[in-house]
Amino acid sequence: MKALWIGAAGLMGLALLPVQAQKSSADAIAEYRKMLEDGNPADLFEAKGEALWKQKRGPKNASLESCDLGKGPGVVKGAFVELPRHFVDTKKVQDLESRLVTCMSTLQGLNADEIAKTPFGRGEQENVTALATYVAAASRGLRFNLPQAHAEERRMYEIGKRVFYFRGGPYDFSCASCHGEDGKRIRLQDLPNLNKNPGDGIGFAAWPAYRVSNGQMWGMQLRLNDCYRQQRFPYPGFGSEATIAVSTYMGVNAKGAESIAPSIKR
Amino acid sequence: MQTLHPMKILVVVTMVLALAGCTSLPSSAELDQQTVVAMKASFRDQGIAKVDRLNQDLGQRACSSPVAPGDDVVKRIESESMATIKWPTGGRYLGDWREGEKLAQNGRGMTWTDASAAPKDNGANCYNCHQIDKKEISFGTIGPSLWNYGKLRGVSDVTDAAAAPIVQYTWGKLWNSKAYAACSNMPRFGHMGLLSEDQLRDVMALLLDPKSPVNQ
Amino acid sequence: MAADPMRIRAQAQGDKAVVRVLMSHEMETGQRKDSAGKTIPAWFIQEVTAAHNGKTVLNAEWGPAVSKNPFLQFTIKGAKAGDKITVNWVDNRGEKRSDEATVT
Amino acid sequence: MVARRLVLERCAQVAGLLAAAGLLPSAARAAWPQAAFDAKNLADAVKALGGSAPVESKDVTLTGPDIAENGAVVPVGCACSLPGLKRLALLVEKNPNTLAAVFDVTDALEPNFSTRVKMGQSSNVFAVAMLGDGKVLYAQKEIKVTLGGCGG
Repeated sequence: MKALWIGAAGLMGLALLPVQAQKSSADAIAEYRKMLEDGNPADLFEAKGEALWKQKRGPKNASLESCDLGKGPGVVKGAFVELPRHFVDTKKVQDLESRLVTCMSTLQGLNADEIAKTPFGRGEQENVTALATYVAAASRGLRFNLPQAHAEERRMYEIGKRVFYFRGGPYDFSCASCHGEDGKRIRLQDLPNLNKNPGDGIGFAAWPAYRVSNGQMWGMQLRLNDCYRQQRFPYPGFGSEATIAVSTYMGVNAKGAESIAPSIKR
Repeated sequence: MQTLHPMKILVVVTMVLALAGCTSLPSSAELDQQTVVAMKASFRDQGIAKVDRLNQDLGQRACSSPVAPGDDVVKRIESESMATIKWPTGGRYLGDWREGEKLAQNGRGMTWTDASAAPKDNGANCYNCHQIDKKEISFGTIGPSLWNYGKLRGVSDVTDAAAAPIVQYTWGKLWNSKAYAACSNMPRFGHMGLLSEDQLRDVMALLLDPKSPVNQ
Repeated sequence: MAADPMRIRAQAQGDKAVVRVLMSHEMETGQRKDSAGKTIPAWFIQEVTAAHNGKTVLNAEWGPAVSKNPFLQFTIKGAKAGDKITVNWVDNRGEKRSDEATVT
Repeated sequence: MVARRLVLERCAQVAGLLAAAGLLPSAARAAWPQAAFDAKNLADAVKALGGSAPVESKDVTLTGPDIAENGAVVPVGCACSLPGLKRLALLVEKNPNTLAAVFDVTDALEPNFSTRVKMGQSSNVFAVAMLGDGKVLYAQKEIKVTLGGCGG
């Protein structure tokens, strides 16, 4: 039991709380979340990402300062709330993280396939997350407005919608099983309805986020990866078409939502 | 001033549209097909979670849309699901509600980080979606509240013939929820081999045993 | 690898300054086991000190129960905009980190 | 228990001697109160910090949520405005080791500190104020830790 000291908090029913606590529990949780907002450890990752963005690295000893995230080379502010989008150079719709890997490959000479294969939180993947945190933070307070002018962007939205509703696995779950209706929750966690704009700073507009439960910084790729794990699906590849399609679906639906990323989450 | 030939204008306009990506979308059926291809290409085996989990059966495929399937498909899914229900050996429906509560609390099992897919390593995940014992305030709301499940349905003695329909329905719902609602959000605990007969009996007891805290 | 920098925010409020610090540290308890069942050794910040324009104002001792990537808030009397705030930590492996911020 | 405490205190003394002799890494300084951080309850931790038996008091303030959504990060704060205050400490009753953090109070600081602690389970949390005259006062609050997520 001792060995699980911290892990146990996330794994087991720790306390059967008295019935009278029920009415105020939502308020108490809100109070707890409020207390954590001031001093979000995501700031540490944002600072690290900023340093990485400006640092000359890789075989080409270059910084990422000329990386085109969709608004022109080097433009960071505002890029996050328009991703995923289509890029002419790669002829693909890319999300923030896969686009960062493209820049790390083209500008710095790092191996994109190697990075995609690296587990989350290790090596260059850790850097991708920090960079994504930095780029997202530069759009804090801006509203999502993904471009849909390109046919490929519209096609990815349509694929994403189908991916969102795709049921499978031993539990018959799809994304929609949990995120397809208003006002639902798992345990005490509110589930945003991702078929529409779920509100400012909710759902797509809240990631990357610092995860309190494990002290890790998670980008949208890892957020989706763990959703699929809990959906009891096989393992989605980093930057795979399904993950970018479903991100496009959520991002377009979130049009008008204010980004609070990087946020802090349970 | 040079005038442009209408044909030249058309060519230019087409090129501009193509450059801007203003081409038409594939048909809905083509998009369905492309989605299946994208899913297969995007996922890989990890631990016990193999890509064959993406091979959809009739119900999974028919319920993968915001639009509910047609009545005929619904009827077919429900009748085929009903036929899969394995009724408990010896007609014993109830186990130990204490074990049932533990299973209801346990949200683990069947992910790629779980070592084994055996029922003994799986939880029943109930509190993720349902209120059950009111003492547990951390419950989900995807499914209905199950507080007083047996009591509200007048089950005071599970061996009583009057209780048989609700006892059987509950077993069937746990075994294969799709027998009663084709696109139910609830996993098919018996049919998919998630829980053993004994584990299902324990969950049954949590819901139906008059002594269970759920029915106080 | 050297620890990542701290994030220090020091804001003047009347005749004092509120200092909020985030530190990058695992704060491993020594009670957890890895996937192979081996105990992960304790690794945590033990001492935190802070100085206001070079004069030490804070001494704190921490155990492994302080959360990962620790947060600390304290208030310095008589600090004003432009003053230098230095925060230092030392962990149980002897690793150290020192960062500075200016009161705004 | 008594024997164990003695051993721990002796270990701390030995560690102190080693540190003084320069035999330990610089981090393991005598200043870090090993015995206090090894203590299993409030009374033992306070004793190891050199304090007398703690008395509950309204002059000590403990801030924290009623319910923590996750035990890995529980925001807590301690404050006390009594004259002669020397130290403030935060403790979690049901953690394997009760003491979480100790803050020395100087004239240059407001006697008010906030941090975040881990809680393995729902528990009483204590804020302890140690005064110059040897008195030790404390405030307590029960903080509940809930289970979240899919539990998987």
